[in-house]
Amino acid sequence: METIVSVKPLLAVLVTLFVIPVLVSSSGKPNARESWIFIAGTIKLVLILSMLPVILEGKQIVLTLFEIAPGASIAFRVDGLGMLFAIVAASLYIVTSIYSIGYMRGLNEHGQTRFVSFFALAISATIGAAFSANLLTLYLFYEILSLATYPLVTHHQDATSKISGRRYLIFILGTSIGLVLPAMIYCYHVTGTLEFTTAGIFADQLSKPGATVLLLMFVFGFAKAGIMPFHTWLPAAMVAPTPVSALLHAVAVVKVGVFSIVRVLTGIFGVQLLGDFNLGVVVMTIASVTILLASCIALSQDELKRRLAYSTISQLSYIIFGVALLSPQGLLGGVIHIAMHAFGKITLFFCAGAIFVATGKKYISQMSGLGRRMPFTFAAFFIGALGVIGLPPTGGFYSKWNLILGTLEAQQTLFMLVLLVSSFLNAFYFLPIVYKGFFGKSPDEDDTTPVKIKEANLCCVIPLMITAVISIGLFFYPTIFVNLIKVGLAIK
Amino acid sequence: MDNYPALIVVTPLLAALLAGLAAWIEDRLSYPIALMGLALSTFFAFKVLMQVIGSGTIHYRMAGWAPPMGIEYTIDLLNALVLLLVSGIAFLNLIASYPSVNQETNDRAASFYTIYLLFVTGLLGVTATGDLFNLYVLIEITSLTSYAMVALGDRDRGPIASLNYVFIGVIGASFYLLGVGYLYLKTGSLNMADVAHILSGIQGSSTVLVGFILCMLGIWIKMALFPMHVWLPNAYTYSPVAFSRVVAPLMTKVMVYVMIRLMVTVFGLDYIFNTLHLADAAVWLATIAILAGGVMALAQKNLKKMLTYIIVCEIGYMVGGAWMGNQLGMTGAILHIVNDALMTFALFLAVGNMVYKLKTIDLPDLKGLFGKMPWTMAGFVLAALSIIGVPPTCGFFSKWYLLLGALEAGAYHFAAALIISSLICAILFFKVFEICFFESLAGGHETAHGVVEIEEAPVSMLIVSGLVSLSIIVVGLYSGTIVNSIILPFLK
Amino acid sequence: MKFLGFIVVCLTGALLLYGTGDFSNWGDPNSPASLHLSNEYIERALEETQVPNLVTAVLADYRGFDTMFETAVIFCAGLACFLLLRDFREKKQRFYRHIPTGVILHVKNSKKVLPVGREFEHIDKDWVPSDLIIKTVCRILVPFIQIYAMYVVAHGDFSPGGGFQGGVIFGSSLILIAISYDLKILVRRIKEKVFGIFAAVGVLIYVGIAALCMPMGGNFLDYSKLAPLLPGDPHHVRALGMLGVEIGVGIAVTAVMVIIYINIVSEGRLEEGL
Amino acid sequence: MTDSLPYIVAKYNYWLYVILMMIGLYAMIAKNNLIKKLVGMNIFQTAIILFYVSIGYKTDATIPIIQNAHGGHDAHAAVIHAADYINPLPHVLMLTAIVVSVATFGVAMALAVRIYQRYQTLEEDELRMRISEE
Repeated sequence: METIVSVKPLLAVLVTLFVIPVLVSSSGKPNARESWIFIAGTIKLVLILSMLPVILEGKQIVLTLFEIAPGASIAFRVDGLGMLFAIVAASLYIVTSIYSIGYMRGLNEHGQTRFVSFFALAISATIGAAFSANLLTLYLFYEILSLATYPLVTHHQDATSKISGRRYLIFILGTSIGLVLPAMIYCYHVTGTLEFTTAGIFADQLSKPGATVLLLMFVFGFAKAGIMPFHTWLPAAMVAPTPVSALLHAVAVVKVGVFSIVRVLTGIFGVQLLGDFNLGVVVMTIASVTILLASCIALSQDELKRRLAYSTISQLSYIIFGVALLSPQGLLGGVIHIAMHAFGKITLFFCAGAIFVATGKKYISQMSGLGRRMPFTFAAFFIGALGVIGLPPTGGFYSKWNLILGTLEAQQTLFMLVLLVSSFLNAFYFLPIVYKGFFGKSPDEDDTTPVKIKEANLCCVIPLMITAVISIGLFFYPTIFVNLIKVGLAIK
Repeated sequence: MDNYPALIVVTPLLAALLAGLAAWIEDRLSYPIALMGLALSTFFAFKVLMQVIGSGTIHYRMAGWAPPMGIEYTIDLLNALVLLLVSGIAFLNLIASYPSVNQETNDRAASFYTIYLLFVTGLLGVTATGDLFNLYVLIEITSLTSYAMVALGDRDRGPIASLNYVFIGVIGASFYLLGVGYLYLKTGSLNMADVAHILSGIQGSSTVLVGFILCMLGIWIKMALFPMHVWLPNAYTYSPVAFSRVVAPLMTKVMVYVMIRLMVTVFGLDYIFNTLHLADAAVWLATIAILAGGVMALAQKNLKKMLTYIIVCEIGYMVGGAWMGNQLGMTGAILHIVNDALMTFALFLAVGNMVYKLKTIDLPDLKGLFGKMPWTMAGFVLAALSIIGVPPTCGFFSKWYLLLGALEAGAYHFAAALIISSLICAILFFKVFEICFFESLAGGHETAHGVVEIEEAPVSMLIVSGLVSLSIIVVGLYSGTIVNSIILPFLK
Repeated sequence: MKFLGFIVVCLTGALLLYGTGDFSNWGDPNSPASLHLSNEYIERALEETQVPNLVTAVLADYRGFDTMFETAVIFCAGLACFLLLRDFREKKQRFYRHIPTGVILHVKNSKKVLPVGREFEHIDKDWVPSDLIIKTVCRILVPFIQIYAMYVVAHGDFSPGGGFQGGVIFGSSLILIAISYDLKILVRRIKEKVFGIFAAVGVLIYVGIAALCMPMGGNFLDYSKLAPLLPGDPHHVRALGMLGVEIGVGIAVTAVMVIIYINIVSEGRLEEGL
Repeated sequence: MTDSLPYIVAKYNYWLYVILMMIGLYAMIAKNNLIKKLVGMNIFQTAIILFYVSIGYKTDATIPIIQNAHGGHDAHAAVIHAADYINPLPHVLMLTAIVVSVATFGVAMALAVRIYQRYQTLEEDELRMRISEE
């Protein structure tokens, strides 16, 4: 494979890192601060997009920074998969930063400079993880991301967020140190390399039980992916301000977890080895359990953000499920779900936040009739919900379609049922919200002193419209992402 | 000038005497003299390191006598590295210490600097010397100065802690002296290289075995390996903060260096691992030390004391690595000498800043510290992450080598202890962070939106703290270079 | 604790005894320790250094570097004792003795100061009148002790002795003054500050001589390079260098002995002690 | 027993030093009074000195001061037999060790004085009680 050495991936990672001192120094001037964020985000996206043509030609961009030990370096390699993830994260970062202006100012939150600084750090780490050339670099950025998110999750600095933050750390840091680190060191010990390669790094050093244990350590260790039983941090982390939940806990953080698992499955073990040991089924079973259970729990949640969180948990497992199918269609469907779910779910979170900013309401039971007051928000919510359920005309349909095809291709009919049942569950827990929102009894009708509820401010509404539109657009034009995946995973 | 090796050690000694004398004339003179002495020493150490990397081991004959008869300084890659580390840290700490020394021991500042310099002289001499008995004399200088320093700290507990330290320290040093006596009895020589040469012919002797055990026991007591650690926590906690900042990172590390020097240069790895069968026991001891240190740290209520138990824990890392019996473990141990010195130094610098402002640092005193001392806390967090072992801080990379070494040697218990101690450290430090981060708002909500008053430590302390914290990352990223250009050539 | 201590001690003893199993017999002239370095020193030291006392030759020349740090240890001990104990606080109560009558006055009000001189004498609580016989005997003894001490320092090259021994003897003569008379008399004769300076200067003489060899083109401590600076036979230059450092050691040891003594016996207040 | 007797006799100095050292070590670990511990420490260090000096001894040899050396340049003319003089090196080492032990003892005494000033006791258990009371 042809590779090009370029400093661009490094710049793309660093640009939001270097803007942090600027942000801190302009902490007294919110407008200047936010324009800096916007500028940095745009430069980042432009840098990433400038690499796109090269990647689509099937080349890779590489950059080795530090050689730690033979076969273990801190290095970047941009391939199709990483590119896909980076584009999604970087573009949504811009949208989210606009949204968070509206959200944070709308609620008059404290410590906004700290918030945006750690946000920038988190997005740097996300892009770094996307461009990692090997497991060591990936682990590095994974850990940075974990730590950068902690002050965001606990932003309110109250008792609830303290408990949530504690749970977040125990699960994320605990698993990454306790499971991933030993597994990674073991891989390096056995093979002497951690480089991602399509064939996998193992020749025949692993026995089947050994491989299974190692695989499970990775799958559960990357707890950001929310595989049960290591999922409980995600609902807890919903105490964070909504932009955090939206970008980090629907896109960046959780997807880094999933992305890491995908990398390990395809780059460390290799499809071949997984197929030989029949490990795909193991992972698929775990993922299926998570999909179904999380969907059921989501049904019972009344707080909107928590319901979204459980929905995220189940959707994340779709991706892992798809990859674990090990068939080209499954891989395609799984990986493209990273993008499709991202746009759908972020729309939903934006809507939840917008409702909270406008009305202060967090619980679904309070939201009936709101749709008539906030038509744009609820329309976007509807589109987002369609995307997550996987119905046309949204991008979510495309990924689900491919996933189902993948199960057929891999002749796993039983698992196809999982997908279908889960889709029904998704519909059950999303559509009633929309229905009640538009057609339910409005709260101000039985209130003696009606409060006029309007849409949230423009900075909140515009981003959710944008993501909703993109979500629909992806139904019609998924080609770039599809091509990236095909290039990245060398399918067909 | 070829006298650099001697000058590294002699300059601080001269400066100590001059600083002491200058105090009789004018108290304020002693600080610049001390600073100058250490700056020169650091410069010489740097020169020597470059020289050694460039042209190999330096042999410096004291008084011009050839080695077995006279005392020789043998400076190879390992001690050149440690020399630079010791002098550099001592120098930086002296810069940062000026305000704390004035605060804590104002009327005795000149004597403080004199003893401080003598202590550093001792450490440097221990590192540079190639003579077994000279090593003992210099160990005694470091010990004697530390006894005095510890007693100078806390008025009530200092003398008791110090006297306990005296008793255990004397036992340790005497064991070492006895060990040297046993070796002398069999070899008739005191020069390390000469002794090593003669020992290779009489490996079966029980006297040599006992000599070896005695030397190791003595050094272990001095470095506070677990069951022999009892003196350390009290001694370091109750000493003046300006001194604990230099003794905590350096004393134990230099003793680890001595252990490695004895193992590699005097007895030879072949003798230790192939003739004796003590390696397993030592690794188990290290494993227990790691776990015990971590658990005891959990029980502490005072930040400084908690950190001292972490030192006990870290000692286990290095002893275990050195006794692993393979190159990776030894590499990890040597790398960890550098890394642990840096991160402990950074931690204690932050603690010094806190003590300077808060006077007492029991955990509840730290409330709201992130708001009050953001820069100090930034340094503290970075150092803490390094102790936990989060990449790209240097602590991760030495842990990486240690884990690899443990896997190669099949010492799974040690690997497990490393992982568990990482988790324990994570709990420990996040417990501290939580107090510093959350409880700022205990007073009420006014502070939430108001500006928290920043009460930072003096700039000189902050600059040093920042510099060292940055070096934690830089050294981490360049650990590959350190390993390839210094440690591996040394081990070959 | 006692039982644990007993076990630890027994284990250590057993370990040490196990090690002796392989020792050569005591006094065996052919044991390794008596052959290798020992013979070289005995056979070459006189020729190389012109110092017949081999212990001094090895101490101050071959292993002079050790001895330098040893002196630093001494200095450090003195400094540590001073730092730990010296108490500069104002006394809360004072005692005066009216010399003509021997009446002792106890002044509790610290502001009131009596004229100390012919009439009154400053004393402290533990004051005991000194004994005439002891005082006189000691007064005669002290100069002899001091001369002997200097002899021991200066003659260390040829006979048993040297800086440490001489310094200790000299120090003990001063301590004898403090015991037989009064601590205050010693401190009044020789100021505390002087002892401090002497302690540092003693070590500085050693380090200075050693360091001086470097600009003269030799290694650290290489006395032979000092030949241009010293009078007399160049063969003796090493012996002279040794004498120089021994004097330094003597001064430092003397001063430190006194510092340790006066601080410990009076708990740092430099009044009457013991 | 009769077999091992010559074995013990031949090395009795070393046995004595071990016993002395055990006494000192025991006092340091087990005694309650700090001054007794200090005395134990001194015994312990003295034992080591005995050990080293024993190493240096040679039967039928004298102290390591070359005799008839006052002749200055003629000194090298006289042949020096190594077997005539005992080993000077252990003596040098022990001179250092003595100095170190004196220095340590001085500092330890100073510490004990400080502790007594503060707590009015030198018994360890009482000290522990005083500390926990505060």
